[in-house]
Amino acid sequence: MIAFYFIALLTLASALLVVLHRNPIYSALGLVNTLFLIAVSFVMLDAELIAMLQVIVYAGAIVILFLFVIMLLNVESEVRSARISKIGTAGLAFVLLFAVELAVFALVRDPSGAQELPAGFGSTELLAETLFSKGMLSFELTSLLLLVAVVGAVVMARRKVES
Amino acid sequence: MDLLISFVLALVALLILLQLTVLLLWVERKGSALIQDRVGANRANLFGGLLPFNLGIVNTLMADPLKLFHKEDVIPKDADKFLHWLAPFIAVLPLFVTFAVVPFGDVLVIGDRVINLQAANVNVGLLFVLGMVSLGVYGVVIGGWASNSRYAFLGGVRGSAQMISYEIGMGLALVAVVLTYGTLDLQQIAREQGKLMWGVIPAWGVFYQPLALVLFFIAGIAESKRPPFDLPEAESELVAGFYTEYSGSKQSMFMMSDFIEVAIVAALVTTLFFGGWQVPYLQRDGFHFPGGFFVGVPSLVVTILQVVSFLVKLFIFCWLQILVRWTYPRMRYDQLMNLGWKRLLPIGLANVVVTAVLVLALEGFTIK
Amino acid sequence: MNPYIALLISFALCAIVAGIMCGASWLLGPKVENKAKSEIFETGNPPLGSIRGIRFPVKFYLTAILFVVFDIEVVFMYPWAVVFRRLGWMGLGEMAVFVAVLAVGLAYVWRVGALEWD
Amino acid sequence: MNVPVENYLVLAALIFAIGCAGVLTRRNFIVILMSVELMLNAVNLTFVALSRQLVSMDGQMIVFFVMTVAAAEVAVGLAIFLAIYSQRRTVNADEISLLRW
Repeated sequence: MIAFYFIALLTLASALLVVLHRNPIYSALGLVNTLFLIAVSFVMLDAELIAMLQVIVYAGAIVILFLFVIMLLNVESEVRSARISKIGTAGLAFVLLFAVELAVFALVRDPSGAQELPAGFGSTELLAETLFSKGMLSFELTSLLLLVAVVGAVVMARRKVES
Repeated sequence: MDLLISFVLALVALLILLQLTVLLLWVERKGSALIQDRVGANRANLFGGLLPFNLGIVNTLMADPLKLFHKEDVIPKDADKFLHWLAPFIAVLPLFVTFAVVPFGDVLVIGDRVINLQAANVNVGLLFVLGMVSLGVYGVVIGGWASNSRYAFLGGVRGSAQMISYEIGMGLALVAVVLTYGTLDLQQIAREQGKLMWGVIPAWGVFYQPLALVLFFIAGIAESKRPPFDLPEAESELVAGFYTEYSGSKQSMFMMSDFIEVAIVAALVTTLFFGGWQVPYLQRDGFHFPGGFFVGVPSLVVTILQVVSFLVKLFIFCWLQILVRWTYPRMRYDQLMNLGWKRLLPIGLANVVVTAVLVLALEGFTIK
Repeated sequence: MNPYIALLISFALCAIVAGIMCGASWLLGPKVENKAKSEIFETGNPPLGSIRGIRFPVKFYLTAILFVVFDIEVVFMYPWAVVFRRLGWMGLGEMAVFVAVLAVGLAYVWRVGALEWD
Repeated sequence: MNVPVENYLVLAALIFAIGCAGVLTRRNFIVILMSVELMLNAVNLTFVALSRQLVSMDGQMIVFFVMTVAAAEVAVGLAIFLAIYSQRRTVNADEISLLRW
């Protein structure tokens, strides 16, 4: 329980770093840290495979992509303007309300007794069998999504080369 | 008690790794001297060379780190101080931890307590290794960016693009290995290799997956940024690449991360393709030679033999990488990228598909 | 015992050792301020100044995109590889379709020359 | 180590709110995309937490797909951003108003 609060606090702190730091490189590092700590939470929730994939895919690939773009453009730190647009203010208020509501909802709800986990829950085998039976269609569609992403990204990025 | 045991195991894994890297530093110098017909490092000695024999190895092991640790830590004035500190730390930490999931022996039996000789018996160990290796890119990227130097920046960009390109080849080679053994647990994979093929040949991964071994070895060398793939730190072009602006112990961390990667590649090659800690024909109670000969060996001796076998194999593959380093000239960047994307990736994919079809076809006929 | 606790111990130990080793120079080494020393090293020429603002070719970004996509492909292969004996030919077929679609992507990228470096 | 599932849900809600706030207040396009990643991950966390609560692997399976979608989104999003940047020279999302009339 103490471990959970410790990790939760660290996660929130690094999430705040992402949003608050002016230098995008630090934001990216905060993001890596957040994702890594969420992976730790996954381990505590008996989802070891998902946790490792989280590290490989997010920390090892997606954030690297962010870092590449930051370095590719090599932009200066953003000059922070105090002005937040009206939509932004309204949105922020809404977000706060939403967070409070979710939190209250999650806490007030009767804690139904945690069910006994069957042996092997969260194991690679079980997950893979679910993924390749129930999730078959989504799995194939995923490949199409990735194909579209590759083609789209290459087309967009190469347009820059020619111009 | 359990905590104490896992602490000791973690310490042992870390010490194996550290000793090996420092030893490799010396072996690399002596090895290059051997290949280039020189004498090599022979100056560091105890008692001013009064002893009749050369203590060079011991002292090179001590002298190098001690010298580097006593150098001044220089941070360039325009550098981002925090990131400059973070980069060597983040380059080395995931690599240190990787060794925790590598099994260096079967089990140690003390009284009625059976200890698994592996710092952390994670059952998705192989993915853990991949994840940690992929985190290694951050050290390069951040180190290159934080120094605020052109050479470092170029080296960092080159290095990260190279590392991510070869990670895919590495991943595909490992998928084929997982297909063969059907598990991600490294200890389990090592145990599987204790079986025999046709009662004679040890069932090591190299006999099932020779192509995956080659792919993995190439990708591993490229991943560790050593020659012939050392473009990120090519001396003649980029001074020292992403760690140009580092000195003292922080620079030695980057140097060390190279050697740790060598050790990790060797450890994985050993574990996945050459039986890990397996000694041919040695079971837990003794040698079972083909033809029914049996030589009983006490359990403690078996464990020691296995650990020694692991270390010997580990060292052989480290040495092989050093040989490769001093044999091949550096590649051009386009050749490097071509090899990664146009050779390793398609061959790796084909290997996975062929393996899957073969396994299904053969096992379908023999077992069911 | 939970292996992840062992992993955590390992992590902590390694972090401490790595931290000490990184900080060794700062603790043990001399600290002599010197204007020339704190300049960046550009093979002896006066440094050209900050690198902020330097940009590099979009090629590297394309590589990173391709890496992300194919990394995901490899990641999907791991769970399949663990259970593919139980899934049998059906699972192989599923994976074959998946790989084939992505191979089209690879072929496209190859055709348009995004893999060419010069 | 039996942490009630509610705690994870609250944690996820907070991360989601932080990400949402980032999207609304930051100007830098790259940071906005990062905040979107935070939100997606918060959702992943709820999926995994509830998957354990309900003893069903479906939640974990969906996380797979969320990861893929996140990767595709980032790849295309950043490519679009690069194309815009080459013409507008800005990372400020407020100044990018191609679709606004």
